[in-house]
Amino acid sequence: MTEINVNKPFYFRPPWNILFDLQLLEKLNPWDINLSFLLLSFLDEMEKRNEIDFRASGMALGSSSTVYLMKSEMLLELEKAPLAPKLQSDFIPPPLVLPLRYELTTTTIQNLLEALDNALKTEKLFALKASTSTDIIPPAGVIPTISAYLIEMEEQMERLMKKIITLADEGKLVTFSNLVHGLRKLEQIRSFIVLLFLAQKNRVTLWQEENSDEVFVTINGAQ
Amino acid sequence: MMSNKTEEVTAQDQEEKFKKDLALIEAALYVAGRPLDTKTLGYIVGSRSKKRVQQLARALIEKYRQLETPLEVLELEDERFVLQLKTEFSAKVRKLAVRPLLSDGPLRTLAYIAYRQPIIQKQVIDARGAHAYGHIRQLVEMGLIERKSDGRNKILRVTEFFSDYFGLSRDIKIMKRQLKRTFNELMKKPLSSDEEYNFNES
Amino acid sequence: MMSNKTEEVTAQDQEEKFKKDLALIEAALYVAGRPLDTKTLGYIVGSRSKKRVQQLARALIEKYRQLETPLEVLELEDERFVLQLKTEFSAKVRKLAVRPLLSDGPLRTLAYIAYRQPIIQKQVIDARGAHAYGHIRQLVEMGLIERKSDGRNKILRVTEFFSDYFGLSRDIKIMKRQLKRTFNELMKKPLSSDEEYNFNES
Repeated sequence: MTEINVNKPFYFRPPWNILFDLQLLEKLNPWDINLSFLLLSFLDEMEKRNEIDFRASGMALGSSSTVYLMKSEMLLELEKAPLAPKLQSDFIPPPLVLPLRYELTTTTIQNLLEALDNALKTEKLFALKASTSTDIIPPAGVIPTISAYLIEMEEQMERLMKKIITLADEGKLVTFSNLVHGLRKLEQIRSFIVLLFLAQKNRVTLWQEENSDEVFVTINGAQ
Repeated sequence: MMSNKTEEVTAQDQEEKFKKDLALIEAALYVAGRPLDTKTLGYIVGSRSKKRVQQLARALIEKYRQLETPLEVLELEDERFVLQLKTEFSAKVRKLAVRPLLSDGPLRTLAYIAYRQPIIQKQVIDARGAHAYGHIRQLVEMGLIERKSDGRNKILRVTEFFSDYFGLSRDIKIMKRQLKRTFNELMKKPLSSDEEYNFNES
Repeated sequence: MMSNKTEEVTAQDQEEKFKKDLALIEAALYVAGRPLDTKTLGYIVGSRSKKRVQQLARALIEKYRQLETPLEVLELEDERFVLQLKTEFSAKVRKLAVRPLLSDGPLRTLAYIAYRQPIIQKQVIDARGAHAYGHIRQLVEMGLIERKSDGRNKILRVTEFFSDYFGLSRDIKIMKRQLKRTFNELMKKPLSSDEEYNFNES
C-alpha cells in the first residue's frame, strides 16, 4: 500500500490526494482541511515539476469549493468545529429523586372566598384604570399574546444581560461562544435572537473580526 | 401434563398481575389524594376495561376494610374511587398540615376564575394583572383549571379536581351559586380571628 | 378474683390503647406528608415518652413491611419517621400528584446545590449552564433552596423543608454524607425509564 506507483501523477499522493478523491474528501471533517496550504503547495509542486495540468487544477478548485460548501452547510446547521474539551472536573451528582407523599394542605373554602374578595377588589381598580383608556385598546386577543411574548423577552434579555455582565466582571472576553457554551442548539439560536434584541436596544454592541466567525459582545456604557 | 403446567403458570401469572395492578391502584389513589375515575385508574394499570378497574378498586376497598387502619378506600356515587383518612381521625391530626395548596397570588387568580368562569384568559389578565399569566400556568399544571382554545381566545374554567378539593358541586351553575352564597355570608359577618389561617406568603 | 379481672381488663385495655395509638401515628404520618419527629408524634398520641413513641412507630414500620402495599414507613437517621410511596412506583403515578413535580434539569441543579452548599450562585451557573438561572428561581419558589445576598454574591443553600422533603438530616455535614451515599446508589443502578402517561385528567 505504501509503495507509490511512479506512473501515477504526483497529486494522487498525500496530502494532495484529498483534492482528487471525492470519497475520501467526504469522510473528512472539512474544518480539518487546510485548503490554502494544499492549493499553494500543489501549485508549487506543479511549477517545480514543470507539469502544468489544467485539468488537475480544475479538479483541485472543484474540490476546494466542495469543502467550502460543506463548511457553510455545517454552519447553517449550527454545527461547529469540535469544541475545546470541557474543563469540567467538578462532580455533578445525579438528579435527586423526589419521594412521593400525599400531604393534606391547609387551604380551605374560607381561604378561597377571602382570596375572591381580594380579587374582586383589584378587579374594580383595574376596571377604573381601563375605563380611562378604552378607545386606545387594540382588538381583543392581540394584546395578551404580544405582551406575554414581550414580557418573556424582557426576562430573557435581563437574564442574558446578567450573564454578559458576569463574564465581563470576570475580565473575560465576552463572545457568543462563551455565552452559549454548553447550551443545546435551539437554546443557542434563542440566545442569539435575545442578543440581537439587546443590541437593538443599544445595551450591547456586537462586532466581528475579519477571518473569524466569532461574534464579540461589548457592554454599552461600561467603563 | 404439559398443558396442565401451562395453565398453572398462567393462573399464577394472573394472580401476580392482579397483585401488581392492585398496588398500582393503591399508589395512584394515595398520591392523588382525591377521587379518581375508572378511566384514569385504567391508564395507570394499562387497561381499558372499566369492569377490570372496578374489580381491582373494589378489591382494594375490601383490603382496607380488613386492615386496622385509619385510612379507607371508598367508591363514590359517580363511580370514582378515593383513598382518604377516616373522618374520626381527621380532627386529631389536621393541625399537622402546614402548607397551603397555593400561595396568595395564585389562590386569588383561582378564586376569580371560579367565580367568573367560563372566562377568557385576557379578561383574567385585565382584572388580575400580567403576573396572572404565571398563576394560570401553575393552576393548569396543578390540574385546578383547564384552558381551551376557542378561535383566538383562551377560555378558562375550573376542573373537577377543584370542585372536589373545595367540596363544591361539579356542576358549574350550582358551584357558582354555592360560591356566591357562601361569599355573601362571609362578607356579612367578618371572620373571627381564631380561625385557621396558615397562609405562608412564601 | 377481683384483682384478676382488673388485670385482664388492663391488659386488654393496653392492647386497645396500643392499636388506637398506632392508628393515630399512621394518620399523622399520612396527613403530614413529611418526616415527623418523636416529639410531634408524642403530642398526637398524648405521650411524653420517646421510647413509647418509637415503639409505636417501629411497630407501624413492621406492619407496612408485612403488608403487600406500595407504601412504606421509614425511620430516618435523626429519629424521625415518614410515610411515603416506594420509589419503584413513582414513575407510574407521579403525574397524579397535585403539586407540580420538578423535571430532571432542576433536580440535577438541586442535587448539585445540596451537595456543594453553601455555594455562590455564579458557581452553580458555571457548573450547570445558563438554564440553571431558571432552575434556581423555581427551586426558591418551591421553598427547596434559599438565596441570600453577600456583597455582590448570592449564596445558595437548601432549606429545612428540603431536608424534610428528602428525609435528610438538617445538619449540613450529616446531610452531605447522606447525599453522597444516595448518589452512589443512584449511579450504581440507573433509574428505570420513566413510564409517563400523557393523559388529561378531565
